[in-house]
Amino acid sequence: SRPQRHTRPLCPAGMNWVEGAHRCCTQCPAGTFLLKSCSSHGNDTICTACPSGTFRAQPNTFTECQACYECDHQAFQSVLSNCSATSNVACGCESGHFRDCLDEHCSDFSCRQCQTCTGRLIQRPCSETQDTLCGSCKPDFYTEDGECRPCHMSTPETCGKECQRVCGSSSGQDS
Amino acid sequence: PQMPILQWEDKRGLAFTKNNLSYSSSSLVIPVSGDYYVYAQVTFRGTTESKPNSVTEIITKVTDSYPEPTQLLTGKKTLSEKGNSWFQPIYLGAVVSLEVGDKLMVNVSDIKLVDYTKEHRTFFGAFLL
Amino acid sequence: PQMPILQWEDKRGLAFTKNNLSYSSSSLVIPVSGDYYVYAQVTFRGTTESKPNSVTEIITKVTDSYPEPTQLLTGKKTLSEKGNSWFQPIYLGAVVSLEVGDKLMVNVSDIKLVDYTKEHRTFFGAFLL
Amino acid sequence: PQMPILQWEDKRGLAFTKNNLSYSSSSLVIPVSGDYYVYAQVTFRGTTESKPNSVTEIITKVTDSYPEPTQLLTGKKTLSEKGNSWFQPIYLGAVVSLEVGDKLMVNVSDIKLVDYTKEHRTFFGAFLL
Repeated sequence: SRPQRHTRPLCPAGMNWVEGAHRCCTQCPAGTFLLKSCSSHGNDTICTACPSGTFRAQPNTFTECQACYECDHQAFQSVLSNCSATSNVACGCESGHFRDCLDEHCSDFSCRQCQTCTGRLIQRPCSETQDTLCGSCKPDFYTEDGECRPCHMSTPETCGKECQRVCGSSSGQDS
Repeated sequence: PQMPILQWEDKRGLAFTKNNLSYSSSSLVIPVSGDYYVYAQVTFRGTTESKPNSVTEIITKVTDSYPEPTQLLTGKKTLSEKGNSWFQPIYLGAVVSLEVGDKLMVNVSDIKLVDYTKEHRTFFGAFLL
Repeated sequence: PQMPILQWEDKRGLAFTKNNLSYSSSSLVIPVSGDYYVYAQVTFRGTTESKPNSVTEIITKVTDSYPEPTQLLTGKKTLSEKGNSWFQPIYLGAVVSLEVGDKLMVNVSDIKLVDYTKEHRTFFGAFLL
Repeated sequence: PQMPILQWEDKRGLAFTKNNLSYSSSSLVIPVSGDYYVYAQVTFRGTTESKPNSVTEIITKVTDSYPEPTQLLTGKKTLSEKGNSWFQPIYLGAVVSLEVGDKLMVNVSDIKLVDYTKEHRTFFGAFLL
């Protein structure tokens, strides 16, 4: 005999097939869950609110709500939006920080401080998911072992190419 | 975006289904409501070139009447192997309450890294308590 | 000195207790003597700054009639991750003989390193055979 | 060539056998045909000098009616620990169909690396569903 495929009649929108009652029953709205299932002789679904710390984002006939996630303080995450009865917590980083994602899903990330590019031009500002990209030295700054230092009239060696403007004007005055 | 879903052998070799717990389109289908011990091991393996930062295995539940899957068990491991080839098994198992018609499946971070070559390295199952 | 004891959610989300197996002050309390399959997974995670040499998970039994806890199952793993964040799940499970009133708990080497953010990553349970 | 077979304590401490599931010459002997949840954890440990590329644990079945052992469950992990001493637990567990008289045993890649010092670190068992 052909294996009996488990066929279920399609229920109208907002209703689910309930095996026990052998009929379609109304779903519980988002933010609530099934306290008591509908029965075959008439009484309909009884729903109740999700307890705090849990949520249901969609209409359902579940017997429990999903536990909210928590933001990972060890990874310096901050709460973007609290868990509500209809939505999970949303975690992010405080301003001045970016998400250092572990993998492309970025379901796990740690918040790291954006670079400040002292003395450098900002090629790409810090964003939610990328650190600042620092460029070359700002005008009137010169590079010395990887650092950008401000040009000063007093230090002779800074009167190289990058610091011509500062040194140039001063030498003009001396002569 | 849900991670890729693994497909399974359900008849040959050590694999079997019974007591109406059936397998179809990558899922174990729950025949009767109750508490089940659900478990799965995935052995991830690769070479240094194909070594990601981490590997993840998730046992998920899908219900016809709800649009989103529910993550039941998750194993996530960062990799630090240096040699030219690496192996990383992740085992998960726990008791979960399931309803008739619920579907159980296994998601992985990267299907290409799953060792499917030997049935005793990657396996998935459930039994009613 | 005993390692820190984890606290658990026993009602909300996927968590539940039944058949008189109750949860109180961080412990599962055994309602009837017998052989139980006891299991727990702890996902440890941290950043490079907070990376210890090793992480340890222990399932422990405390009996009124004996002053010291008994270690039932232990998972100890040394860490060698290099990246700025690491993940290390440890799963333990076995059959143990327990008496009515025995308390089961989970100890960890460092509570700050336990991933408490998602219920499907760190879990604990037992069932009577 | 089969990997070395571990020997087990079956009476003292947390160890026990019952319901005719007996232990003899390194094997659990199956008393009645049926589906069993079989599990084992081996904690491997060593120093940097004694650190192999990988460690492997295999739960094997030997049947009188078949000359070669059948590998039921395998956990293989490459090692990348750097510190002077390392620990690596491997847990395996799944449901397998067994016949009366079948023998279950645990093979390991290197017996010298098995942590046998504490009974809660390395263990092996099975129960009939």
